[in-house]
Amino acid sequence: MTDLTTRIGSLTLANPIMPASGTFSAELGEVFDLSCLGALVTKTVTEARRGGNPTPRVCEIEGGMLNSIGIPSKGIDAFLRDQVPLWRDVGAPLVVSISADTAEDFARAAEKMTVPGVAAIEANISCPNIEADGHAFAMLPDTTFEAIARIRAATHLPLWAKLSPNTGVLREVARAAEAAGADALVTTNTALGLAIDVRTRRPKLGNVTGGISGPALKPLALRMTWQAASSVAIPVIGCGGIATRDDVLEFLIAGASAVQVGTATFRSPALMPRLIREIEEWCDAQGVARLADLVGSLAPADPAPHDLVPEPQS
Amino acid sequence: MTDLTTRIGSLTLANPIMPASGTFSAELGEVFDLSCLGALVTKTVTEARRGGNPTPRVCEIEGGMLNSIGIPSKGIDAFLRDQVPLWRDVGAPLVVSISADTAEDFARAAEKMTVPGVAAIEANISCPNIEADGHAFAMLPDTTFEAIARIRAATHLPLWAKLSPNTGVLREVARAAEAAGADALVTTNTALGLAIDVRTRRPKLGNVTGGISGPALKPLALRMTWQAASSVAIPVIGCGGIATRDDVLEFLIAGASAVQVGTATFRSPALMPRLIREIEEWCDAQGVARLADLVGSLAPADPAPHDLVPEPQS
Amino acid sequence: MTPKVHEALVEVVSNDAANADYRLLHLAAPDHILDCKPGQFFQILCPETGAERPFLRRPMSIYGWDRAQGRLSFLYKVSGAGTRALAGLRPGDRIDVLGPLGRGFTLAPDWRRLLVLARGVGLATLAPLAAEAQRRGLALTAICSARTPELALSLDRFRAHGAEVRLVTDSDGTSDPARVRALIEDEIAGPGVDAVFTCGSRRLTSLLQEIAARHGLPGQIAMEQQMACGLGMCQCCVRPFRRDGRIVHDRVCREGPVFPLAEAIPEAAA
Amino acid sequence: MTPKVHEALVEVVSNDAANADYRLLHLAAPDHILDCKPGQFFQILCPETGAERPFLRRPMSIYGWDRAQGRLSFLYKVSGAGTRALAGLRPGDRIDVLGPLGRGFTLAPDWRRLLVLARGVGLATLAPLAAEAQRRGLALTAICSARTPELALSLDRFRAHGAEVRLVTDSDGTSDPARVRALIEDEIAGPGVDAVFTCGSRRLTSLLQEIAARHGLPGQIAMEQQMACGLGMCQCCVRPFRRDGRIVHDRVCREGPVFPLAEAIPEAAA
Ligand SMILES: Cc1cc2nc3c(=O)[nH]c(=O)nc-3n(C[C@H](O)[C@H](O)[C@H](O)COP(=O)(O)OP(=O)(O)OC[C@H]3O[C@@H](n4cnc5c(N)ncnc54)[C@H](O)[C@@H]3O)c2cc1C
Ligand SMILES: Cc1cc2nc3c(=O)[nH]c(=O)nc-3n(C[C@H](O)[C@H](O)[C@H](O)COP(=O)(O)OP(=O)(O)OC[C@H]3O[C@@H](n4cnc5c(N)ncnc54)[C@H](O)[C@@H]3O)c2cc1C
Ligand SMILES: Cc1cc2nc3c(=O)[nH]c(=O)nc-3n(C[C@H](O)[C@H](O)[C@H](O)COP(=O)(O)O)c2cc1C
Ligand SMILES: Cc1cc2nc3c(=O)[nH]c(=O)nc-3n(C[C@H](O)[C@H](O)[C@H](O)COP(=O)(O)O)c2cc1C
Ligand code: FES
Ligand code: FES
Repeated sequence: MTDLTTRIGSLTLANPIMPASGTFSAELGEVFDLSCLGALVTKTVTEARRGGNPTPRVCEIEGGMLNSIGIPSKGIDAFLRDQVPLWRDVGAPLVVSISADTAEDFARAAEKMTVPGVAAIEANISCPNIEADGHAFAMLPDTTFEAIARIRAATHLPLWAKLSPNTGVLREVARAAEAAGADALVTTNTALGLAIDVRTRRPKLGNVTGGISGPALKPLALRMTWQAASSVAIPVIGCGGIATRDDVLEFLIAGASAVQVGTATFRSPALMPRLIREIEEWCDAQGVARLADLVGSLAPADPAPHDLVPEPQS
Repeated sequence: MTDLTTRIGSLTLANPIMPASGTFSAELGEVFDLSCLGALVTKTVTEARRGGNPTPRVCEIEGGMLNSIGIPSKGIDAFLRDQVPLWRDVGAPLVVSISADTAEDFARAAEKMTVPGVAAIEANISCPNIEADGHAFAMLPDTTFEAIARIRAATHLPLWAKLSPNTGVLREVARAAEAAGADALVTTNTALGLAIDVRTRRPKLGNVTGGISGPALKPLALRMTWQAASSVAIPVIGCGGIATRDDVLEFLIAGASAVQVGTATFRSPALMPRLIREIEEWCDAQGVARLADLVGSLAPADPAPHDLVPEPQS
Repeated sequence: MTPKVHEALVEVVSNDAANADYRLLHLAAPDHILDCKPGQFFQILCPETGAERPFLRRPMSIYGWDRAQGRLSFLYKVSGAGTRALAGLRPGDRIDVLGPLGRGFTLAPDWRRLLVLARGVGLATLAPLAAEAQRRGLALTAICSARTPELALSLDRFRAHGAEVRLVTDSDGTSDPARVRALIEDEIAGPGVDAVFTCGSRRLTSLLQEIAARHGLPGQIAMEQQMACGLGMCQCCVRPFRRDGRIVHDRVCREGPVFPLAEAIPEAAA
Repeated sequence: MTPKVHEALVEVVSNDAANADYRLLHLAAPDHILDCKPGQFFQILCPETGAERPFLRRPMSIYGWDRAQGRLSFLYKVSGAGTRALAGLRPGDRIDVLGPLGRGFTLAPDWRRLLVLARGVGLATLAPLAAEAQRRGLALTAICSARTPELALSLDRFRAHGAEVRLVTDSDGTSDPARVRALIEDEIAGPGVDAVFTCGSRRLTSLLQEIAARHGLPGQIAMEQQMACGLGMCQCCVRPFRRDGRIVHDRVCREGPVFPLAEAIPEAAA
């Protein structure tokens, strides 16, 4: 039997499957027993109460969806009071996603969240839906460094930095997060997209643009996972469009030590436990002794012998 | 009958439909009469002969494909000799796409291409497949400015700058291209992606990563078209995942003055003339007198009355 | 929490046109997904066809269910990608449904006479109330509004469950607010009404809110909103409600789809 | 250029298993897409099914065509997304095909005796040569290689067109290079051979290249490569060839799929 455990810094997860922030809540426990998951990742919480974006907040695209939920939040105090105790019984490690407008606020939020029952903090420095035009800390290395360094100083909990696919400098951002003390990276959040209702000539979302998620995002997120994993020494957690066993394997092979499943849960709420089973079966069948042997096992491309000769076709 | 003509700087196109560079060649004339197109855009040409990337050069993804063709080219001299005369009879304006490794080489290529029969130059400053890790001039405003300014000085032909979806600073890049003298922008080239064959654990492409195109790219390209059009005064040409009449309309409404159709032609080679017909029929039915009335006609989002109240849900 | 919402692959028994706009889908359903309440819904994974690739599930009110026979039914209006895909289902095909979901209608033990006011697809949502009323021995009057008599749905369903049906239509001018108001006031003044029920149509909601408030009648309303998860996880389906003097945002899939009538904020005209 | 390649929506006449691995697809095709040559191919838009969403068209060699009857046939091996989707086609379904495409086999006027060496799906590509040879009154010997006799395809097709068939199989040990070499040499030494034809299998290509070179025989080979457009536009389907002492890259869809045997560079073992 394959050893499915995976190490994310000082944290050891029973298996590599966990939900993506914002696509998961306790209600999923009505569909399956959540204790089977490698970890539990909450919807992003902000320190103060805040509303979300105007509706409509979701629409379909080819192979996926756009969302502009924003970060509606009841605030950290309500979270600590109502949510943290609720998760204690489930067993799987609780990862709390936080967001803030400044590095300082991020630090304060992290400090507040540093309580028994919280296993790690995921810093959502990449939400494209709260800042105008998709701007976020994770767009640039220096703002990433600042936010992560401030959070690092404020908590001893394992710290995950969730990166953005909207940046043109992913490797630099990844290295900045590592240098600032992140224990792991999550690649990635949603990519900023737009959809228009041709009949009304209005944007399909109340917030105009929204984040692309689902299978349409996968090749981009997989490329970024591979780039991040080959740029830093800390573990990378893959996220983006994962919906099948082979999707999970692609991310692991590209260098992810674990993966997050988001949008696919909306189509198949019982998907995560099925993926755990299927990954285990596949590893057994392939004789993979430890999941860790798969991580980053990407082989070089296998070019046909003469294809490297740089000659134009006739 | 709707006036389908559209102005791209000093050039007036009979209609807004043209092929995207690299997805079109004279062979398509075996499927339909190419003279119906708004313009003809060639595969990118480089000054010197060069080979392309190792095979496999394409693979499927959900809702699209990855390509890592690279820019195999027989060189500008062969192009001027063999290709330019060939297109003279077709009638539609010939737009020549060029690429180079330095701004200086770009300028020399543009100068050489400034010959009768060439109606405009499209500067492919955004190919993700020729530089390691997807780097390209269009990733940053300053490199964009330099390349476009040098080309501008070297030719009097209308100059289109083809932008990249891989940048995190699209508006700044768009403004840099405008400031450097571009007559139009094309948004966008392919986004860099990765796909892995789980069985062999190898990348599916010989060049490891490749460019995402097809419907999976559409929401990203549409967002960038809208951002570019609202950042500059010069016309923007939309490109990315266009496969239906409504796709064309979305780009026009978002601010594109014309569109390029790429990958969709691989699935439906006769698509472009069909789109011209369907756009004309739609405009007639909707009472749109001039195509230009559609361009940039995006209405504001229509939030439900109380949705703007920033209150958290219970 | 013990699992109680189930994803099930169920077989299509029939899928026929109910009238020019609507179709009725009967499914052979396993017992464990049939513990339903009127007003609840399922999230249906509409099939991918050559022409349609609906990505998100579509919420559909439970139109009927029968545990003894293992039947589950939906009434839908063919409008966009998802419902066009549903329209192509043939007996023997299978589809994936998730449910039952949401909070349905609640009936207070002391209510004796119910009044339902519905139009369009809302009739699908409200029809199961008639069966429940009959089971509990309550009287129910259904005022059913439609463009034309041919487009009125579920009249037989209501009648079969002992409801009194009043059909009002645009074509004969009986559906305008003044006439409908008179009908309702007659009902209240005459046999009497203990509670009112409606769906999300703006005009009917405003009308019924006003009448119910004036008479101090309790009311319930079934609302709609775009959904992604249907389970309460994604926060996309919120709507504003008036509660305790302020505006709150509730999730239609979780706190709803049935809400207290007095709290509803009718949608702006499209 | 006058249009000569056509996209057509054609009806499935039958789609049955030819053996455990292969299926035979017969289509009712309009005359304007039936001006075909042996060795040419079509780009097939495989249907989207619930399970499979093949995005790119799939190149398929023309296995047979009949202008009088309006028939077009393909022989395919069920392996990935596209062919799994094809396997689900039922009579009466419609699919979109684009073609005919590429350069097929050419027969010099002075050739009298042809030798075909084929294995696997290559038999589908080479089978139409037998009909063409018969039409021109040429003799044709087909050495057909397969894992087992049951998996050998098209033997009847070859025989029906008057070809001499030699079956060699892995299961009885007759398909190893030495034995096949002996068969070919016998054919050359005996009745004589004017030209040889094969498909892209590495082992057979190397073998036949060597024999043809030694005897100064002309040869042709059908190659495969990933395709996107199939028309010559995208440059994805290039392969390297030896020509005039250097390596050139040709498009399999345009300059091929049939190339001079001597120019081919056999694929590296997978
Ligand atoms: C609780 C609830 C119960 C419903 N019950 C029924 C029913 O019994 N019969 C029925 O025909 N329809 C019902 N609807 C609406 C239904 O979910 C579909 O949205 C509608 O049928 C149109 O879907 P489509 O795929 O054909 O249209 P599309 O245009 O393809 O829909 C695009 C997207 O918009 C969403 N959408 C469109 N209209 C609505 C709407 N009115 N409410 C919420 N989301 C919408 C769709 O779900 C989808 O995500 C219900 C909606 C809700 C929220
Ligand atoms: C000129 C030509 C003629 C062909 N004729 C036949 C035929 O008559 N019968 C038949 O069964 N197959 C034929 N093939 C291979 C066929 O095109 C399919 O690629 C193969 O059947 C597998 O497709 P799939 O969708 O099932 O597999 P998938 O794994 O889904 O294919 C994934 C991608 O790889 C490509 N691919 C996979 N294998 C090959 C291959 N060997 N050559 C080129 N591309 C490949 C597919 O086209 C697709 O783009 C031919 C290929 C070429 C180039
Ligand atoms: C409805 C929705 C809400 C989301 N909310 C958050 C959030 O609050 N915080 C966050 O970091 N990511 C959020 N995300 C992004 C996801 O966590 C994930 O990064 C992204 O959706 C890509 O993964 P997927 O394709 O598997 O969904 C949200 C995504 C969706 C679809
Ligand atoms: C096979 C292929 C080759 C391409 N070659 C080029 C090229 O040479 N130059 C260029 O500017 N863009 C090239 N592109 C990008 C397209 O022009 C276009 O920007 C992109 O594919 C997005 O549009 P689409 O989704 O409609 O294909 C290529 C795209 C494909 C699929
Ligand atoms: S649909 Fe996801 S919370 Fe209601
Ligand atoms: S498949 Fe496009 S050039 Fe051959």
